[in-house]
Amino acid sequence: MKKKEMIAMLLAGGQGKRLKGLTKSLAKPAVYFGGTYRIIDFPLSNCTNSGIDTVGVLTQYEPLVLHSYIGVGSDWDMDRKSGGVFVLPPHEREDGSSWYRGTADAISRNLKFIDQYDPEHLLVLSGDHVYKMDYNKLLDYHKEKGADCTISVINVTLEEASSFGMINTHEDLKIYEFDEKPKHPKSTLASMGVYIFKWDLLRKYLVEDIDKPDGESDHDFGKDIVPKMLADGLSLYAYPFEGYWRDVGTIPSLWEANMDLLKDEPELDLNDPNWRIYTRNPNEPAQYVAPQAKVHQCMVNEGCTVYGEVDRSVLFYGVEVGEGSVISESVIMPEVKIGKNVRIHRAIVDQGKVIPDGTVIGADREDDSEILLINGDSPF
Amino acid sequence: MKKKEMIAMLLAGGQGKRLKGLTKSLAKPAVYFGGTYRIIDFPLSNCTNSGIDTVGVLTQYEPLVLHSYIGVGSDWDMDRKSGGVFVLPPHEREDGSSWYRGTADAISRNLKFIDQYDPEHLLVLSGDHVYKMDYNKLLDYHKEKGADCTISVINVTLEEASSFGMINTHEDLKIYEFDEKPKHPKSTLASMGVYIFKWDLLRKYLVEDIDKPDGESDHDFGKDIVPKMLADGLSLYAYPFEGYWRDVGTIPSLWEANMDLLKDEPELDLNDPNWRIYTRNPNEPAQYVAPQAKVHQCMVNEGCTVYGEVDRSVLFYGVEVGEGSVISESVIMPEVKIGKNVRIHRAIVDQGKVIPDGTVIGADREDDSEILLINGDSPF
Amino acid sequence: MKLMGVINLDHELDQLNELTYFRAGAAVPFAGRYRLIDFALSNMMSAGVQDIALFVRRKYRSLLDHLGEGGPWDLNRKRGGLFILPPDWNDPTDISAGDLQHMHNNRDFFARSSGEYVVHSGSQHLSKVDFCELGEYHKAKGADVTVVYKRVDEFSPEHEPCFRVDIDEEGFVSGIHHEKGNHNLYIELFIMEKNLFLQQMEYCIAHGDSYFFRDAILKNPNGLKIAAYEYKGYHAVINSIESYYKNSLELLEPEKYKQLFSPDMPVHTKIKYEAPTKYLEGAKVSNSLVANGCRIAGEVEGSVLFRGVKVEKGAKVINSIIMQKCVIEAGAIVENVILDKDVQLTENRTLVGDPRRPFVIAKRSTL
Amino acid sequence: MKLMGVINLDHELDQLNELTYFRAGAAVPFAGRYRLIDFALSNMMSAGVQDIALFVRRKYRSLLDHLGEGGPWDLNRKRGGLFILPPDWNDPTDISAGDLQHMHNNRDFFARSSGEYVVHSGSQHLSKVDFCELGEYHKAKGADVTVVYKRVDEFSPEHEPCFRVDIDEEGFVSGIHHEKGNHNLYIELFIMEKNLFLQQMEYCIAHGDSYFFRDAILKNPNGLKIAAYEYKGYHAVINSIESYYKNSLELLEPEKYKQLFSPDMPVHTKIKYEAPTKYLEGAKVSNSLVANGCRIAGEVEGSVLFRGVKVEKGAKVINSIIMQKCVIEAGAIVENVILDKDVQLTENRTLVGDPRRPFVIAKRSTL
Repeated sequence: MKKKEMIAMLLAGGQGKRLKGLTKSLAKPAVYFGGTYRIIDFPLSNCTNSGIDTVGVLTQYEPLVLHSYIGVGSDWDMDRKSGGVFVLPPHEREDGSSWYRGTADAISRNLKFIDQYDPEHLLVLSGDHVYKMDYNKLLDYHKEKGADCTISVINVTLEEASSFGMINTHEDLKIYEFDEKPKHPKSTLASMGVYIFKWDLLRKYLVEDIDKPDGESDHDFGKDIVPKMLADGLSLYAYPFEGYWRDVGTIPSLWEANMDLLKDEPELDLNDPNWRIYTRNPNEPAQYVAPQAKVHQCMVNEGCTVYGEVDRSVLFYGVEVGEGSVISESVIMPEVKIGKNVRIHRAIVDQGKVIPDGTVIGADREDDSEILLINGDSPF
Repeated sequence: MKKKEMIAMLLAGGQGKRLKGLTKSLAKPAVYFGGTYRIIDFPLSNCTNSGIDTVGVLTQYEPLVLHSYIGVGSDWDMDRKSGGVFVLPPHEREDGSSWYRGTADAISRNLKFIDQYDPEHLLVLSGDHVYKMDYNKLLDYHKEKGADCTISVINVTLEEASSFGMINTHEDLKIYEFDEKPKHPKSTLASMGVYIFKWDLLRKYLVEDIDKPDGESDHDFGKDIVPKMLADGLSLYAYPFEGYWRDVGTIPSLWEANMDLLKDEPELDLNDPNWRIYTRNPNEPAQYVAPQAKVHQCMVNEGCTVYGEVDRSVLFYGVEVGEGSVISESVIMPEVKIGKNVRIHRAIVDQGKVIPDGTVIGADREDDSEILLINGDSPF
Repeated sequence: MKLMGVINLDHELDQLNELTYFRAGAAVPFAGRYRLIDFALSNMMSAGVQDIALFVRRKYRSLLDHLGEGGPWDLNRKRGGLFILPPDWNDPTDISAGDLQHMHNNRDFFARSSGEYVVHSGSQHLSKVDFCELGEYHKAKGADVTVVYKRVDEFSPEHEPCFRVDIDEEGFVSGIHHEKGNHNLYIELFIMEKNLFLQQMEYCIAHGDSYFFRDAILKNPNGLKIAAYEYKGYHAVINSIESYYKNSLELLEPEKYKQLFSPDMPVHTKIKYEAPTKYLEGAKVSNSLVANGCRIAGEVEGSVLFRGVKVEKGAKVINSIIMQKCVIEAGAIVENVILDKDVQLTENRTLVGDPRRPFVIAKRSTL
Repeated sequence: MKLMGVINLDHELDQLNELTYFRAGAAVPFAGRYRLIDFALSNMMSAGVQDIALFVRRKYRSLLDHLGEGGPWDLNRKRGGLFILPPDWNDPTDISAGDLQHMHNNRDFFARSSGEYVVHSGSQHLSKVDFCELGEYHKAKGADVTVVYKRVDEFSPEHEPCFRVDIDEEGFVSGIHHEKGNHNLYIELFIMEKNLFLQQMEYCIAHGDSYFFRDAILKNPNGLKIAAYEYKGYHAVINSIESYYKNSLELLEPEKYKQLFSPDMPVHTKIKYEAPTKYLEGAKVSNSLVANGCRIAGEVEGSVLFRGVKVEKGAKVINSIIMQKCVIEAGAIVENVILDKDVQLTENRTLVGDPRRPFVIAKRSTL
């Protein structure tokens, strides 16, 4: 196997409990976004657009959807001769050990996989954020700084800071402290969950960490590995990322990130020919908009047929909107069939739901600040 | 997903302890055979040649090699739009349960996978035999008999019978008993580990079996599911297979099956254009046979360079045989480099070994009945 | 019943004016995201046909690019699959001509295929014929050849060049001709046993013939038993700009759209990765088919927009067909127009064609 | 440094007699399992070239079949990859000629590629030039164009038609010509910046030229700074049956074989699924290259056997090149012979050519 400068490991294990019903039988990275994508399309497309052709996808919980979704990676152009994309669930080892215990453990348990490629640097990604990023620029920065580890960071407000892993740095962006969800944040630089490590160095820390009993280590990058590196005086740098980046791990944030796309010039441009977001194509015919239909400020995918009115909403493929129905500020997932004279306002309707004629969802509320989730548990 | 008449589940979990050193870090189905193949190439090629385009490969132990070997299945022409080949290691479920406990458990734990295709029949295969078989003929027989389950059987001698699962049938081949490794065999029909079940029926038995505590069931087809079906009076038939079939689960049997290929007209024809055995191509240049070399009754793969003498042996790709060396009745795995004036007789040399000049392996023995295994643990 | 397929473009004329200057008719974009050939290929895919020969002669470069190894139709196979077959030049021993030349040059293809029956199709007749059903009918009839026809109640101009079929009481063909009054249109689709096909092919070549359908089936020198299979589903003939325009816009009738795109026989095409279409503030779209990647801020009515079309603020697109990546700039108006790929209509320009003779603008023009 | 590639077969003559009756020279089988084009493609693959245009004009059907979408060379990509480009017929606005026509018709290809430098190659010169190193050299020299040459000590007849390069003290080219005494052979490989390439192309077209290399580089009307890069590795020119035969058999020298198949620059080709070769009782093989799928019961000496060749008992193959699926029946003898694919030599036949004028048998013959 040829030596690679950098390969990526994508942490796609999370069940995303905060996304409630949407992740019942989906890993969080398989959740839909933006009319046609799944969240994991973003880091995968970023990899392929950055020229990274080897990605290990670490998955744990119900990997079937993710596994058959990614397949051999041909949609992301990763069905390469050397390299490719590999779904790596935990597997039985001679010592009989079991599940991934934490983010770092997931990597440690796949040392053999990584060693095959003998990379100089390891890119660690999390599979649950929506953003476009050139990881090559991050690598250039990492090499320029001569860093042992570089963490990509984004500016957040002080209020938001307490829900992120915060990075405290000197003026030259050298990191002196990693502050997990601080009550009193000292900076506004939040970790994006995107790391580059010198692989030989990280390898040593992982091997050391893996044997620690669970009480002593959470086997986690943010809680264990990075703090230990800082304590040992290694050279860690923050890389300030500019651009759109969202954690879409809750229903409101998922909704909001979808709404962001409806602006005339959204921050996240999904149609840049130089930075395509690849996804599995549902192969639906062109969308049909009927004579009496009205569609404003929407994103509508192929395979939709619209007879009613749709306003400030995102329709995934195969959605039907019947005559007289009015959909507003909503996200309608794939293959949802909406009958006639339905009214839906500020809701996310999960894949495949059938909404009977005349149903009213969230449209007559006085306070419409809550985003409703309509899924298999909903009473129709 | 379109309904399929039949899909296959391939049990590729075994560590193959009887193959000693060859399976140190390989699942048994990944063991090499026949100069270029791995054992799993046979059931996979049988599937593709029988028009079965959906195969789940159930793997447990060190799946990495198998996983990256199979990839998306394009070498077996299984990178299809609907269907394909899927490596299915055990994964975490909401109830936190862990490894596959037996052959039946491995299937039970992938009900969702199978249900996606809603098959009428399920073909269950084991990944450790070498044979060419048209599973369609088996299916035709199964349907003709109106069987609930059909088990493919092969005639063995009475002496061999005690090491197989033996099938006792009435004259019309209806099975009345499954006899696991009997001391006093009543028939000579051995199960080949190839089953077709009516899926809706098998599904019920699996669901019932999965909840039994481990003391009550081994969650195994031969020990639990099939006997229970027989006890319930279901209609099970034996399908008599004619042709070459070998369990290559021990060093002597692996060696012998390789030697079988060296006959002028071997029972197992690997060059039938209507029944290709597909495998991953190592992409080596044509083999080079030097002026002073001698090659008799051998199978030699591309990428080999032969300066010495090779007799009744199988050389995998990339093997070098130095000047003055004599190899006889041996199996030389990929990329083995044999120096000058080496003598090897009746041995299997594992992948990548380097044999120094002048080494003598098994050539001066008085009793050469034992097949030697030369692997990483060997003293050179 | 194992089928193999032939899609024969050899004799198809490039009659779509500007749209076929640079490409074969089979490569003309249709219905927002397809090319005409996708329909014949997808029908074959639905019937499980695994070996398909595509006979091409001229202007097939865009077909090569579109089809590749046939992955989108699941035809990129180790054995068999899609074979794009231009003529095999320079064979001094070849005395065949016309489409028989293709057949002759590719006897190997027929011999190697495990298909027992040959389904032979063109690309100009769009249909959703179920080839498995057709094969069963052919077998049940005990016919040598079965040709497929569509009974049309009302004639359109594009039906004129079509062959008509006379059918006897037992459902066999008693004549094939161009008599205009006959309502049974031959839709350029037949099936026959492979061995008989090869035998007839050799016969035709030996007799100096050049077109298989005309010389072996229509003239029927060997007295073949020809059955007629009536097809009742979606049908369109695309053999002129007018028929292209008309049939494109007829897809705006939900009935026709559903017939052509019934989910049990999906139509596959080359995959692109466009984002869903954006409807901006001010967009007014009605009675239209829209592919992905468009950005609409103006008005669109009674039209078909292909991938990546931009309709800027105040622009109007009426009863028009706008192909990939066209830009209709602010204030521009098009009506009864077909714009080929990459056409840019600059600000405030107006283009109005006649609904019966739509205006066609060649690709990559800026107006 | 991002490279894009052009493999230009436009001006390559089909000089291999029977071997090129039906195929372009680039599609001729070589070294037991490859075709000549594999070497140029694999070199590009080793250098990470992701966009490659293949300009073809005649007899490219077997190339289409062999190359497909370029999977074996990892060129079946979503963006870029391998483009097989026959001339774009019927463009009325096209005034270009010769290979400039290809370049002109495919300006889009050049524009879209993210490559900054163009590596331009043919298929007749086999080499293992490291294009990354070549690119670095080109940059370091500050040249407009860098041409690659091989210094040959001893001339062979196949060197005669090659261009020669005069080089000044600083390593720049002072002349390109056909003077026979010059030992610096131009191996039909050059590199230049994409933008300069396009600019020179436009210049040539505007001046009515037809061959880029001749008109832009050899004649050098614009005074380009042309550097010369000396290549020292494996080199062969295949431009005649004699050179094909000679260079094939020279691969039996282990030194040459190792040079051509060095593992750090592997040669890729279309994958077949043949079993390993069987040596039966009585087989006597020496000093030969043998591909997979063969079955040898007779004698083979100083020869190259392609895939699936059968040499029956008592048959002898001496100093010959036997292509795919040939059968040498019992007792037959061939010496100094090239058999194209699928030739069957019946029992006890003898064919002996002259080592300097080997006998060539066209494919699918039975003798």
